[in-house]
Amino acid sequence: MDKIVNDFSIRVATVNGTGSQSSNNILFKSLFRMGVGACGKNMFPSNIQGLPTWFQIRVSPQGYQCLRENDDIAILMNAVTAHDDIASMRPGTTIMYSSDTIKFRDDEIKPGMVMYPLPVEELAKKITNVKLKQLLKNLFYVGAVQVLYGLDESIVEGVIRDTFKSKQAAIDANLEALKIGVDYAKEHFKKTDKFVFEKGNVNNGKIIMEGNAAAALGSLYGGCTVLAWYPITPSSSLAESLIGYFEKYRKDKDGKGKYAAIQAEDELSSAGMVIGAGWAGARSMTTTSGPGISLMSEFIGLAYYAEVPSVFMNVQRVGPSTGLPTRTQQCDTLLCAFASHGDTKHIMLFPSTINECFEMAQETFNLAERFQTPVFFMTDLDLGMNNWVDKELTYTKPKYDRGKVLDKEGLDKVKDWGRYLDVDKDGICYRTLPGTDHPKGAYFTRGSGHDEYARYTESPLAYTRNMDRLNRKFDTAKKEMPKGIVRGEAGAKIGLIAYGTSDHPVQETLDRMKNPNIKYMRLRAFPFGEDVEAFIKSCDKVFIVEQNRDGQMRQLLETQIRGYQDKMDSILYYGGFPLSADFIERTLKGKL
Amino acid sequence: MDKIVNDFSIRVATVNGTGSQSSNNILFKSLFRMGVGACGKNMFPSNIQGLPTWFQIRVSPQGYQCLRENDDIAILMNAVTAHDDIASMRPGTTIMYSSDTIKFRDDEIKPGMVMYPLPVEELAKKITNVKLKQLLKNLFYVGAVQVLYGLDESIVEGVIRDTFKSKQAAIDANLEALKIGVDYAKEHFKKTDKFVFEKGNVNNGKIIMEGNAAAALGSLYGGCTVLAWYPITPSSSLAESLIGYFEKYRKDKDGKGKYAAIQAEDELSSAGMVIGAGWAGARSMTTTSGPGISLMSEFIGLAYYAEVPSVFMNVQRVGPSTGLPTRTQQCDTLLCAFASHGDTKHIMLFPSTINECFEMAQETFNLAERFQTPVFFMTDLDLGMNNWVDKELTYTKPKYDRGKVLDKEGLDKVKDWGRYLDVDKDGICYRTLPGTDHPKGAYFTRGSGHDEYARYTESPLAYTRNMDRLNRKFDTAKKEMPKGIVRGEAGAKIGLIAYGTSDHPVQETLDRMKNPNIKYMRLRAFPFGEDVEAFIKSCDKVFIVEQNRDGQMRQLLETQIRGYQDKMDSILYYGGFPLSADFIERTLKGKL
Amino acid sequence: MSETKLAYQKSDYTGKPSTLCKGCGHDSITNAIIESYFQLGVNPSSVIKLSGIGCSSKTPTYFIDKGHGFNSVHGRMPSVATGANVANLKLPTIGISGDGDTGSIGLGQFLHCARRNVDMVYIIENNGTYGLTKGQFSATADLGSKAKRGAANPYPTLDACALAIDSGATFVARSFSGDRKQMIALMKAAFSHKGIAVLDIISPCVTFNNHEGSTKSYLFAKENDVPLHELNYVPEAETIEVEMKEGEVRSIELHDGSHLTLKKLDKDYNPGDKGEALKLINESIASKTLATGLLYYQPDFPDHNTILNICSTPLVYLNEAELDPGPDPIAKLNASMK
Amino acid sequence: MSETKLAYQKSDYTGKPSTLCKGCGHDSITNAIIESYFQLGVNPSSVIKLSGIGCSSKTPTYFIDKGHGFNSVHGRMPSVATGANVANLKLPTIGISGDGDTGSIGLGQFLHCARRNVDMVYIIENNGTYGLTKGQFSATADLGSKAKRGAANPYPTLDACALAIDSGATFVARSFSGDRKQMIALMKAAFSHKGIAVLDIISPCVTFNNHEGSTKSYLFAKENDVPLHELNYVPEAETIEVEMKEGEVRSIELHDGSHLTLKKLDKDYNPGDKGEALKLINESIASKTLATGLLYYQPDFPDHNTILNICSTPLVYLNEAELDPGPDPIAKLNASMK
Ligand SMILES: Cc1ncc(C[n+]2csc(CCOP(=O)(O)OP(=O)(O)O)c2C)c(N)n1
Ligand SMILES: Cc1ncc(C[n+]2csc(CCOP(=O)(O)OP(=O)(O)O)c2C)c(N)n1
Ligand code: SF4
Ligand code: SF4
Ligand SMILES: [Mg+2]
Ligand SMILES: [Mg+2]
Repeated sequence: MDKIVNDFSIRVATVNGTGSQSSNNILFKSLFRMGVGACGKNMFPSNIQGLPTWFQIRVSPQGYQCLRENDDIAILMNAVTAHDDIASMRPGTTIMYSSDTIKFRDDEIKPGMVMYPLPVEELAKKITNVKLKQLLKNLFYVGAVQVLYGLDESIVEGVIRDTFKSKQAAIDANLEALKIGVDYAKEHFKKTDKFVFEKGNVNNGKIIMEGNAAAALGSLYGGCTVLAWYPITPSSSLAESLIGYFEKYRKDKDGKGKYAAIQAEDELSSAGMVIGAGWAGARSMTTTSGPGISLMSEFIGLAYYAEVPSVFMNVQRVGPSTGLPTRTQQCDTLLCAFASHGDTKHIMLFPSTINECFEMAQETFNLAERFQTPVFFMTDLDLGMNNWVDKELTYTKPKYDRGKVLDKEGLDKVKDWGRYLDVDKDGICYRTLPGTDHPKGAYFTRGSGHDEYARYTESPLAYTRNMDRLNRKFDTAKKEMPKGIVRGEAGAKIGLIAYGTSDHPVQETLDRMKNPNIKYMRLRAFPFGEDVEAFIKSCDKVFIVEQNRDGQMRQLLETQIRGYQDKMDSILYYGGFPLSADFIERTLKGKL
Repeated sequence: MDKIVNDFSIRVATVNGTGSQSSNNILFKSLFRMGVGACGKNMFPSNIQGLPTWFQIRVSPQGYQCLRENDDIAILMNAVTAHDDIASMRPGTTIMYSSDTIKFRDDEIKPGMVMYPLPVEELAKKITNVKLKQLLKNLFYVGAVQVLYGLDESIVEGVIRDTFKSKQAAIDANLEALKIGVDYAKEHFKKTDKFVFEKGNVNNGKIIMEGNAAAALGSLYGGCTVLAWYPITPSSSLAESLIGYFEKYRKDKDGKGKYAAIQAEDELSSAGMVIGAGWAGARSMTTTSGPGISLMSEFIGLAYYAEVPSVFMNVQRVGPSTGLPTRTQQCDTLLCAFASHGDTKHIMLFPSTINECFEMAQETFNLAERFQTPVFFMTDLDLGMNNWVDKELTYTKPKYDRGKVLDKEGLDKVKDWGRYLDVDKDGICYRTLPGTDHPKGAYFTRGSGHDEYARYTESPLAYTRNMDRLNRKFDTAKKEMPKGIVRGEAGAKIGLIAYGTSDHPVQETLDRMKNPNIKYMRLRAFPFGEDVEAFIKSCDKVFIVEQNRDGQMRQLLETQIRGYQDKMDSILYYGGFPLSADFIERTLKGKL
Repeated sequence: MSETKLAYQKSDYTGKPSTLCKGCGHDSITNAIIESYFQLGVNPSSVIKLSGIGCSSKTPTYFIDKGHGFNSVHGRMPSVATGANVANLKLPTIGISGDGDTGSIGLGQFLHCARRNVDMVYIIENNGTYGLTKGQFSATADLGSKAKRGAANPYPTLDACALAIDSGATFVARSFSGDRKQMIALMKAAFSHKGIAVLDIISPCVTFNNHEGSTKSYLFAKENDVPLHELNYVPEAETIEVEMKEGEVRSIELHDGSHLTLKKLDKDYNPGDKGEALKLINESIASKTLATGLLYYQPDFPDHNTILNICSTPLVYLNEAELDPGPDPIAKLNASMK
Repeated sequence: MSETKLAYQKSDYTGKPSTLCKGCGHDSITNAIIESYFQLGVNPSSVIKLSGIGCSSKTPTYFIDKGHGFNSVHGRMPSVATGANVANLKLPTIGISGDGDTGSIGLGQFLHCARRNVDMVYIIENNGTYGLTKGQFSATADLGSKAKRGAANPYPTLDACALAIDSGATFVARSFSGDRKQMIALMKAAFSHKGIAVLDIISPCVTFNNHEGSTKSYLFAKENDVPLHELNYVPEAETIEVEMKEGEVRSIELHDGSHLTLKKLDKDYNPGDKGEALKLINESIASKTLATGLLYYQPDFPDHNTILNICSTPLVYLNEAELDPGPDPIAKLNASMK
């Protein structure tokens, strides 16, 4: 029989709150340590206990960090979804299932399907730790997978030991349960499918990390000292990770914190705190998701107009409204570009990888202080909450760009200081920090009309000058944003554009299509630099791949880089699952 | 000497809170009653007492409802601004001023300026009502204008009588003060400038009204029963007028209200109330301005996604942030088109005149209920708070379109009712009102994922179907929006596009330029109908005239009617004063 | 809310199956709601159920399927309920919220809703934590209690009852999700009250319990050496039930082994005095003994619809004939604006 | 806030000329603020002044030009102040708000700021109305008082002091803008308090006065038959000044002829008891006699920066050397994530 080695997909269907996440992580980590190119994604419900949840693992020689549309192996532990799950599996696939809670009718089983019934409840009786039975049952399928597809026994055991560290009771209980699964599979399952894991070496120098943790670490290294946040999925773990890092790495010798982390009463308040702290001179940030940005809109306009450095990390989820809070989308692109009433425009960064989460988070604070304005760090649930395999993080000695700040000595040197005087003609003015002990150090910050000297005014001329200068500042920002990353031949005439998590399936699409006439730019920031225009210009046709319904980035490109609209088209997926190369390839081919 | 009859501009500079508004209204109303084509605009500060304020009156044979950039006569009563004011006046203009508080240096007085010094403080001593002296002083310049430019004495007196109705003491005091001004002018002023008022008949069948009052009246006739609002300039008077109309015209025979008017604690709350009431089945609305829309953003997304009829009247002011709260702009076009996170799009109406405020306000409720979605009534400070001369309002027997609502009987008839089932394939589904006494009448409304039967779901397919249907609904709306109003020859190749208050100066520009190659479409709604595309298509070049910095309507046109971007250009004014034909003509000529 | 008893079955008041954790206090409250409506014989189709966002706010799905429900946005149920209530003053209105929903993000709306005396029952399913977002402190968390992450809450607790009384609520009671009898008694009284009836019901979160004394939080999991930072496993717990007499003080063991001390108000407690009620509440916070029962009651203040003087026909059912002021006002206005 | 007396002039504490109405109570408060800072000798450059939106919120422009000011957005000053205060715990922080700003739109933030015990002085310039938007009722308007339009306020008043006490504020006082001596005494105490000091100062709006008893509102204008709906004329009014002794009850005539009854707290009043303070406030609302003075004081509860355990160097001045955790943590993390 043919073998399919390290190139297939597994779906594990369970009930949330039953502890399957722990088993799934053991499975995933074991593959990682075996050097298998693995990608794991969680599809979980907006619920604490009792609703369906899926974990998908895809292995590929290239280690792609995105899924296939179809799975090859389904491990069905949830009786509620089992029938839908099997219906979505193709003929010839493998079905392992909890055979004492799930009974399939004959007509549900498609031709060529390999069935592995696992009597989970029966086996559970063998578990000695009665209290944790519900949890430990999930180890059975790990054991079965180990036997059927070839997980390295000692690696799995090592992963379990590392997971539970010094908690010997937990280690023992898990190993016992694993063994029950292993033993059962050895005795009862005959391997008739083609899928196998084999040890490889694609994970050398790599780590497994969630984007939210990486962004939190970046914020730590970026010099963030004030975090104000309000819990909301999928951003909470970013704040919580940062608090963890703060507690660990940001205490002074007396055990006092060189940071402030405040859980605010809502998003309006966290935005206010960030702006208050930014105004006072701290590197401050908040973490939130779509509903939070909506609520922060008024404050964002204040920060834009009064020019207060402030960092907003938006871990996007499916909108509108509460939408699908535990699913992923890139649906706040337009909102964040123009958040708040009146004429406003905001800087955005779009990380795609764990390393970029780490590095761009640092850069976010530099940009916020350099341009004295809100900066949006635009990530999403997929990047933020899934476990990604990426290269190790690298340390660079931080050098903060605190922007144009005049201290006491600085003030002594300048003759005529006005908070909003455009001395350098780049639209960026000099500020002072509250408390600066100098007779001309103070100025008054307001969201209402102000002149170059921060005085209240309703003069149309002063207002217009100020608004024009803000535009000039944005133009300056254009030149200093991270450039797009281009792949493909310069002479290619078909362009793809994507950003954030869409990058991974686009890369895979390109690998597959091997079409020399297709090139690709991954956007990393807004405002768009000249490189973006040059890229678009050089194409006959440009497809913007996005995870939203309305082609928001396409709209933004059209209005901000005018003149190329006729070339632009969209490839849109917005179902809330991570985007796949299958979808992009199919859609793109349909359009070519 | 040449006369300039009924075609010039007057600026009255005073201090706010001193009662000048009353005098200015007397002046304006007198001109109106004389049949002079008059336009009056207030430039007032965000303050209650003591800051500069200006009232500008322009008279023109055509009765244009917009200003010139330059004034011909300045009445300067405010010593603080007098020097700036005179500096902005051209040679040959007329300056009347409070001569015992203002002293001009010789070099301030330009060649040909006609100076009328009015010793206001001195004359004030003659006022018998000592307590109201400060207020009554303002009648002096009215008296002087009467003498110098020919206000009809009996008309002025009539206006004063009508203004103070049965309050004889006030009438007497005002007439006394007026006479002091008249007498002084007769005795001391020699008319040497060319400007005169002459009676005309351009105001037959016309009225003077504020847009906010007209919109309020429209809301009354539109069947609004629930108003929830939070005070904010320039929208407060819309709510307050509506409350006035409610109290007068909406009581049942027991004196109980057939309405509910709630002053909420903030804009989030007023949005919530509107949505709660709309969900329950009432025609409900809120009034606000930019900051309020920002705060309502989360709720707007809920109303979009859960499909709750709701009316948001946005009386726009200068943003971003607090901006210039008492100045006018059209700066929330993009915000309202896409308010809230996730993929959202909203219906907007753009009234331009008093009559349209009245009529469109009525239509707003029909659209909200027909499309079960938020509808934005987009007006601005200029339209809302200034006194406009327009034709009389006309009554049409209301016929509310309550949209697709199933009552008890309706439910009996349908076999399979699902709240979000697209039975008619137009994207609009049938709803029931809470309390419908029928076993299958109830459904559950939520901002999270739902299927056709309003059941909670996280299914990507159900989610996508729903989002696509919402798009379909928006497409249906396209066909039913008020069409644009076109002026000019079909064959003309240069197009102007404007909306809201920009219409008036654009119309004047066209009158002046008399260029047969220019035509004009006034937009009245978003989403844009096919007529808008046809108009753009027929032009070689299209200029979108707007009162904001970023060309927001142009951006919206570009992304919503794709393919014509290369033709599109902007004419932008955003200083916060009402837009003038002078500005448009100059800018347009510079671009042609 | 003067429905006469009709021939409704208990099943007319049930909803969809709960998707909350097994043993969650919120489910006990749901059951008490069902029983109370049933005992009062309220027409289920007339009930409107509103909520914000949170585990607690999901519960309107779990009762009275026959009534319309609205799961709105986080912390803003009060305004949505207020709007619905004025639009149709005939519909018995129940709002369900959590302590995060009401005490954190929704505090302003809650208190203003109390001040307006909106004719509704406002239930706070108070577990001192954000259940749905996995166990952060809410504003009602007790000073010193420990959260999932193990950090002690450094802020004083916000007492929803005290604040509601301060703000003008006319019926304010506290109960415990384990005391079914008291809940039902209070709910029936609340449903019959004209004006806002605030019920703050202590409702332990079995998964992220952070209540007073819960220094032993996650005891169960800890004992078994499950790593705390990966608490994706939720043990199934039993529902807590107690029955208390008036005046009784009882300490109740929660799922995590911590204790909650309750004191049922004496029979002769007079709920008519604001100052006294506030004093009692503050004493009860200081002594860590939660007083349960009807804390404050003021039946005479007009409810919101009465304050607004709304006509008896629900606004939603007024038609053109009833709403159209006709041509006259326009004619008069036209004449006056010259 | 432990500045030692320095050789500052009174003029070091002044600001731009006020643009408020003549006689506005807010200006009297401004003057008291200037005097208090001067008497304490606080370094004017160190003071940060924050506010929301409203006539009251404009006042930070009118004092201490030498300190940084931030006129933020409506109702959200508390969060901005909280952020600034943690970022630089060395700066004496004063927040100025109005009753609309604090009691209506900002109620949630206000109470959460109180709960956090942010180290700041929080002044509410309370006129029971929205001055800047021309006289609508605010949430602190008295039940039954009349507004510009003549309608009576049908909602009970929200008492900012009671709510602040219930939310955890550690210094809560009430005063009257006409009582300069009391204001200065309370302000000086407030500036010296570590934690939040809430000062609710009754500050009559001479233009849109809606206070209790102001059924005679606009008396002045009415007498003279000025049409009420066009009140664009603001008569210049005299500033009200009174001086009261402890325990004294006095009725003060406001600009519109209405009366405000004040009672200065007795010398032996003990502000240490929450329950008592709340009782007193509620009695004072019921008897329409506003008690002024220090209502509640709890000096021992830690302020927000202490709660957060923030280091003594202001966070804003920490540099790379102090903030960079160095390469080790990354190396360790890399190793652990395999
Ligand atoms: C605007 C907004 N912010 C944050 C969230 C995330 N969120 C969902 S539920 C919740 C807290 C719920 O706590 P509580 O009201 O106490 O309900 P419980 O789950 O404890 O019953 C939060 C913060 C949200 N849905 N919307
Ligand atoms: C978000 C928002 N909503 C509404 C307003 C309009 N507004 C400005 S000041 C104000 C009320 C001010 O009342 P208060 O705080 O009592 O101050 P006062 O003027 O009475 O001193 C309002 C509603 C605003 N600026 N921002
Ligand atoms: S997490 Fe807590 S509050 Fe939420 S359902 Fe589970 S037990 Fe209940
Ligand atoms: S309107 Fe009232 S609050 Fe505002 S400045 Fe005038 S007197 Fe003061
Ligand atoms: Mg809770
Ligand atoms: Mg006020």
